[in-house]
Amino acid sequence: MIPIEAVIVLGLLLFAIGFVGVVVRKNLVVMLMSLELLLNGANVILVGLGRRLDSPRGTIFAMFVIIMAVSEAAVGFALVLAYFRQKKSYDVDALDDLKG
Amino acid sequence: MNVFGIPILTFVTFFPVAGMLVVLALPTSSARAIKLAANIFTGLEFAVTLLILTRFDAGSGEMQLVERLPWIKSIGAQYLLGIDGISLLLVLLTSLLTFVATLSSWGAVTGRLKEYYAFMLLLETGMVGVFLALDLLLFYVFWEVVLVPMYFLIGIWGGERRLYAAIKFFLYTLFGSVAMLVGILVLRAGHHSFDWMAMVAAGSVIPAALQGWIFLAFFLGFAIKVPMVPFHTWLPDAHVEAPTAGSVILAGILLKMGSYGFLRFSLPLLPDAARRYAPAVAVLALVAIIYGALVSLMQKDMKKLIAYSSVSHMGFVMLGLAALTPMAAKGAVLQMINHGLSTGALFLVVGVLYERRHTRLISEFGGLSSRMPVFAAVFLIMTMSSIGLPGLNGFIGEFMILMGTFPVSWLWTAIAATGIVLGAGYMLWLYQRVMFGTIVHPANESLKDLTLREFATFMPLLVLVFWIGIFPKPFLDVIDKPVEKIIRIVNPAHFEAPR
Amino acid sequence: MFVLIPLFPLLGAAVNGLIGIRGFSRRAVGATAVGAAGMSFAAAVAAFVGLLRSAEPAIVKTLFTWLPPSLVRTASGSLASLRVDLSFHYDSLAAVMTLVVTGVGLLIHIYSLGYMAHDKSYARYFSYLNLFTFAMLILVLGANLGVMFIGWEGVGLCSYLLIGFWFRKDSASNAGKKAFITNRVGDFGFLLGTGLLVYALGTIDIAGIAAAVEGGALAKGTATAAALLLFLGATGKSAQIPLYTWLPDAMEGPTPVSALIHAATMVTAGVYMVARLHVLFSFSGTALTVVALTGAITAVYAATMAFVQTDIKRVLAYSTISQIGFMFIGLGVGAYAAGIFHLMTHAFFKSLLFLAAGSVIHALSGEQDMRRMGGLRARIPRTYRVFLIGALAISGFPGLSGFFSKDEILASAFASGQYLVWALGLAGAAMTAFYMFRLIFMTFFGEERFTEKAGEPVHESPPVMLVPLQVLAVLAVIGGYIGLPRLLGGRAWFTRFLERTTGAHEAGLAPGTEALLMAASVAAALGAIYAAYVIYVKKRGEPARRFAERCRALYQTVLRKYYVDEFYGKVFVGGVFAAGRIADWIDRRVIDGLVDGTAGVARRVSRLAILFDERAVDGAVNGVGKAHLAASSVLRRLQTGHIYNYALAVMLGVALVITIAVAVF
Amino acid sequence: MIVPSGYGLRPLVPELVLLTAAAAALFVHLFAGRHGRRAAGYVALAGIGAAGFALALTPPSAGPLFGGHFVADPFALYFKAAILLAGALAVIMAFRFFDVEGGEPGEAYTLVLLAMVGMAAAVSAADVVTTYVSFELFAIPSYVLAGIFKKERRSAEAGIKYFFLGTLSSAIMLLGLALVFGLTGSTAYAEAGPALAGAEGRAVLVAMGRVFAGLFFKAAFVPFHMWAPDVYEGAPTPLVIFLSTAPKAAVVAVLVRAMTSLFGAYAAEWRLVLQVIAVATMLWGNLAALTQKSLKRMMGYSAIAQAGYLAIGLAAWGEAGRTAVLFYIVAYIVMNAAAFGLVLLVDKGGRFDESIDGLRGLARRAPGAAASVLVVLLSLTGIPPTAGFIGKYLLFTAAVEKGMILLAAAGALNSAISLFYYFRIGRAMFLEEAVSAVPEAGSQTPESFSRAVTIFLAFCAAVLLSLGLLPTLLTTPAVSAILSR
Repeated sequence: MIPIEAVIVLGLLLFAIGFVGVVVRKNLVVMLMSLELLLNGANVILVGLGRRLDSPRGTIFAMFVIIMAVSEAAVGFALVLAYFRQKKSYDVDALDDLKG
Repeated sequence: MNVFGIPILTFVTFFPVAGMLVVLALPTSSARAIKLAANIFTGLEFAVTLLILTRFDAGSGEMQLVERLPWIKSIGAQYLLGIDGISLLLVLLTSLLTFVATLSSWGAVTGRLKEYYAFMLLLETGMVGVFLALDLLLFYVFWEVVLVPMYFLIGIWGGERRLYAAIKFFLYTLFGSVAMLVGILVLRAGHHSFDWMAMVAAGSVIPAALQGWIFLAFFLGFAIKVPMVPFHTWLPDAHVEAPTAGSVILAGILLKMGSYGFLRFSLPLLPDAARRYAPAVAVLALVAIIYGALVSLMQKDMKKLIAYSSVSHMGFVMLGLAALTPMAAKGAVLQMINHGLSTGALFLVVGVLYERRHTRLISEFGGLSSRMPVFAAVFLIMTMSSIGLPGLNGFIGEFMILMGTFPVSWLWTAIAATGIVLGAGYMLWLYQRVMFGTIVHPANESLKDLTLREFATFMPLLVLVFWIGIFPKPFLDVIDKPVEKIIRIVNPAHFEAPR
Repeated sequence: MFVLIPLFPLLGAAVNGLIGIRGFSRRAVGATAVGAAGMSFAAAVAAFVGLLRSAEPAIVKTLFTWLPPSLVRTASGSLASLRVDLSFHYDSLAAVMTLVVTGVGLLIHIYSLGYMAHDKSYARYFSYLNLFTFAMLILVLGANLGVMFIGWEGVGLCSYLLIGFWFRKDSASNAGKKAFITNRVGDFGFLLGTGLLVYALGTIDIAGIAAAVEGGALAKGTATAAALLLFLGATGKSAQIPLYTWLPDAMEGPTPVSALIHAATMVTAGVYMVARLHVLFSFSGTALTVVALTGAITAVYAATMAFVQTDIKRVLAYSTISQIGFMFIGLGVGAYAAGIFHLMTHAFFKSLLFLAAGSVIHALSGEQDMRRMGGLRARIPRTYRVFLIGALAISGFPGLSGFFSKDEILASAFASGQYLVWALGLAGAAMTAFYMFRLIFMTFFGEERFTEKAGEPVHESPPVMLVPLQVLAVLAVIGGYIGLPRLLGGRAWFTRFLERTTGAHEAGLAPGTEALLMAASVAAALGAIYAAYVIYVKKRGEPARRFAERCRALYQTVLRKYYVDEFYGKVFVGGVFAAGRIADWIDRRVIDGLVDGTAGVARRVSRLAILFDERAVDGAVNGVGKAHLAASSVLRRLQTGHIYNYALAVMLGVALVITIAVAVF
Repeated sequence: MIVPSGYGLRPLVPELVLLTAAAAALFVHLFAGRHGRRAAGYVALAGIGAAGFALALTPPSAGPLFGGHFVADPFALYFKAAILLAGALAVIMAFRFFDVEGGEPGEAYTLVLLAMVGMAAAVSAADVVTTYVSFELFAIPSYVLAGIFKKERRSAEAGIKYFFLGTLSSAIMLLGLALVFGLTGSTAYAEAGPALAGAEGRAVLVAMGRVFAGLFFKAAFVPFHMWAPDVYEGAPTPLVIFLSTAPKAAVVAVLVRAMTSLFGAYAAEWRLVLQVIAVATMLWGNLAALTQKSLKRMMGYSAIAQAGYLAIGLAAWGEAGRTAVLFYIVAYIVMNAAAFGLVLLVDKGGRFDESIDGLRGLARRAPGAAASVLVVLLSLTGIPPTAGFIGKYLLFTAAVEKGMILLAAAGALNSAISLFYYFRIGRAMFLEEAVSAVPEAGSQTPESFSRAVTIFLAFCAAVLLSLGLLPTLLTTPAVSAILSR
């Protein structure tokens, strides 16, 4: 059996990679993918914990998260596309009309 | 006692709001009707405040005609109004000066009449409420209600730098009052009540150290309002820019809210702290007396001069309160009234000149006595009242403050008395420069003396100036018991039998 | 009954001031004012007669309570209830004063009818004059320091108004202001003295103070302090060192005013007050010595300045200061009756002198400089005669009123053993005689140095002015006989009458000594007159001019009034103004500056300058405000608009929240 | 997993009504076409009204329903009512906005209703899974709402920013919730709470920090607030009314529930956190608002600062603190609706002037609206006699009673600072004259005032005034909502 610590570390790693992706990458689509990574990191932890605690709730929770992630991704893409139509760019640095 | 089925204190407080609604309902085009309505309402308000006298027991030091209704049950705030001699005099002063100020606006204010009179009437409600509220939260509500109309009175109908002056006034006082609000909250946490009477009855529940903090918070609010040096710089600006009526009310009543608050709340509710900090307050008051007088001396603008003289005079009031003796405190209360009358009148005096010449610079005038003899007489009487000529009202207050302070500290008395000398200096110099000499400026040649309406606005003030000066007994009798009651709480040692 | 005395002038002032000023003819105005003064005098006489008949030493009449009682914790720790009534007190001292005030006042009212006949503000003048009489009577009759103070300040106000009566002249309005403010300095002492008595005794009732002092309730030190503070008030009102400088300037007022207020009545209020509080001053002792010394020094000091003045009224003004010094000598050596006696005789001859001087000025159409007079003896002989009587009286010429009163003061001073005071007094008396006759000789003798203006020939004054002069001349001659000393076969009636109030004072001099002293002062006076005659008539003023040239520095110093006015101007007035400027600067720059946040930091935030125009910067108004705005622009820079910055902020927040939570855990 | 008999789906009726209304609005939008721009809005409004009616009829229940996932206690009902109020105000203003600016509002109405379903569920959530799901349920429509206005580039930017940061923060929260589950083996608050009390403290605090981070983000507490000004500026104004009020109400309810049930044992820790957050939020919001030129952005910062006051009440906790929070949230909704509604008052030829200067001389041109706005400003500043004052007052009192005098003082000081910028509006309206009273020929399109917005503002002012004078109207239900828990 894989120790729970390893599962959690994996999840956190995924989460961290996702976070760094959101912060560092300048392409909106890549950032979107990073977001998915974030959520999946959390999912790994949830499922791992569910197994460890021998409780179905972890998995159930993770399934809810997956559903939510899907709809989030859909909405996210829609927003990015709408933006692309106006600016012809995926560059996040262009997003600074609103500031100050 | 009821008026139209409404308890009289409530009626007195909210009657001006009714007036405001009437004024607002009138069509904007009918200027005359608006003016008339406003004057009638302030006049009636004065009449109704006089009506209080019929049911008022002058011999009692307790709160009378108390009206109590639950207001915000969850925090124990009540709608609690009551009146004692101190409040009575101040309410009468308020309704009188508001009436006078409204009357004086008849020709002086021309633009945006409806808003002007609406704000005036709203202001009156706020002021009367401040002097009648016995629930601290209610007091605070009225205290803040006063701010807004005054802000607009200065900001809309004021002089050149009105925007600056208005926001300065608002900010200063708001900073002071939020400090006071925190003080009120802490006080309430100690007493579990906002009820002034209950708090007084409960006595010194709050530990002395905490009292000190609350006292400071209250003091900030009151000292800014009074104003005491070094919180006073909003006052000259506000006065210079405010329209005449605004100045009259500002100097006549608004400043009294500060000293009234100090007497009504700081002293009896925080007796230990008050005892401890009274000397510091007194020293600040002395600084204000001398400092205000010195700065007055240097002013070139009449209104500014009188504004700084207010700083000096209110210093006397605060000294009288901080002395914690019954005589000085009574003198201070009377001095509040006196200052309201004489300084209010002096601002009207300046207003008369301003309306004719559209300047307030002293150097623009000179030699007016020969053109405006009646005006000269009125101005002289008010000048004398302001510098405390015996036989006029100003003296009584100053005399009682000085006599009451002497047993506490001869040095305070001596310094304050220096202020009287300086006071004569700047006021007489002002009078000399404006009224005496030959007419230099050609525009002054054709000045008209007071009109009948203008004289009528001065009349009640003149009568009171002499009345209080010669026969102050009715006024002093009314405040005797309530003031003594408060001083007894703060400074019981003063009343102990001799050892 | 005696309460009616001040009532009439009050009514007169009110009628003339409220109605007369608008609608009355000159005749009606005059009739009202003089009628009021006359009725007041009649009432004073009636009251006096009543007092003579009555066995009571004093009558007290309380009208109503002025200041209702207040608890005062006194120095001894006991609780007193301080109440001030509007009450009046009539005794022999008050009787003398009321008679002098109303009597001399009446004459001066009559004189004014002529003197002011051509003035535009006739009604205003008489209204003020009546008001003054009223205030002075309140001062005299007040039964406590509070009521006394009403009168005290009231006469100050009237003095202010009357000195500055011709307000178009800057010198007049300046003089009025100076008088008022100098008096205020004195009032400072008066108020503090009153405060000290309140603290020490819990009463300001004069009878009460006396009773308490006699009952031993007052420590000597306290008594001295209170007495000296009150005396400071007296020096202001009575123009003694150090507060005398206003009186010469006060000559800017119309001459009858100078006569009434600045010679006969108001300036003696200080004397009256000390006499009124004699119990306190006597008890202190030290205070009494100070009074005597102040009086003596002032008497000589003021006389020196009278030597060099060329303005006829200013000579008389310095003379007044000097003479009041004599009165204080009398009080200071305990001879209260003598001091008051001199007060009375001085009122006669000094108002006579002033009014006569007014007549001279009137004759010369406003000329006041003696260097442009001379030889008037022939042109206005009636005025000359009364003037001479006045001058002789003030010089202490035997048989005239001044002789008796001055002599009594000097004798008492000698008897008290204060020889220095006596010597100064004697010197002062001689000097008085000298400068008075210098004045007479310069004005009425020698060649005519004036130029007659066309259409305004030198003319004798009308009867309405001369009659009061003559009445006063008679009084100046005979006024002394009511106090004729025993030595000269008199019964010292005046002294005994006053001693009903002030208590007995025995000079205790051997008749021989007394005669010797009398001879000395007569000799001094006559010698001084002779000297003046030699210098100013025989040698036409040559010695004086030579002296002035030889001792130029000294002469200039005296002529410039010892530079005291300059000194006061620089040090006190200048000091106050300097302080005022500093305070004003502090106010504008420091306090408002702090508040406005003139701090450079805020200024440098350039964006603000663009955002807010300097005229209406609601935010920038306020100091704290500017700092806030600076903070605000920093915050705005943090808000970059970039997602990754925001995301970092979120992570930072998470770290922050966890750190805080774990830190407390 | 037993549903208490007699209940059935009754507690869910309000949510179901909203859901139905959302579907109906979508249909109406699809079939009414361009002629019925407002039709979907009317449906939405009717739906909100019906949901309110249903809410009034919903019997409050004490215990949890649906296996501990859901509670419908008076506390939840109170917040649901507040959310309905916020939605209704937003929908009303949306009529005005889309009338002038054009665009396709039908989707917006649907999405508002859907988001409200999520919020209503979140308020009732008693299980971490429910909490997360309902959170996402209102978060996702919110992102779309922020970016919905295709005509406006700033709107798309707002949507993207909100989306990325929002998703990031809910992922962080998710991690926290997962940790809670890991530490306790349970997802229901009722079971997890007691278990957390006995668990390893530091781990719990890490979990708590993450959960709170997600909540604070939605509430726009500093330093999680960075998205808020941008989104508030970029999103269509009526939707800003919705986005700046309703989510905060929902979040506050969730916070209160989490604080009591989940992390009740760690009160000392979260109270300190909230104190710091409160001060930071008030200061940041107020200071940043000072130098704004755009009315809308200034009000965005004002909304942040106002949320800071709420945090004072949460930090103070206790009955008084929670009552204050409940009172203030309603006042906050009304004040904010009016503040942003003001932006919609003056229409300058098909556009709204979002600058403060645009309000110059308003008192002369539209005195009624100016007077109402004045009341709103007083309330925002916290000057009596308005609801804003009573609300702040209650918050500060609660803090003082817990000995947090400095916190109250900071709040009071902040309300004084806020005067600076709120009264820039007052000054512009009353003390200044319009830049050019006479429009130059051709260069300026005549402006028009909306009667509807004027009435709207007057309504808000009236509500604020009456709550200021008679606060018992609201404190009584608030207290009973608190005590029921």
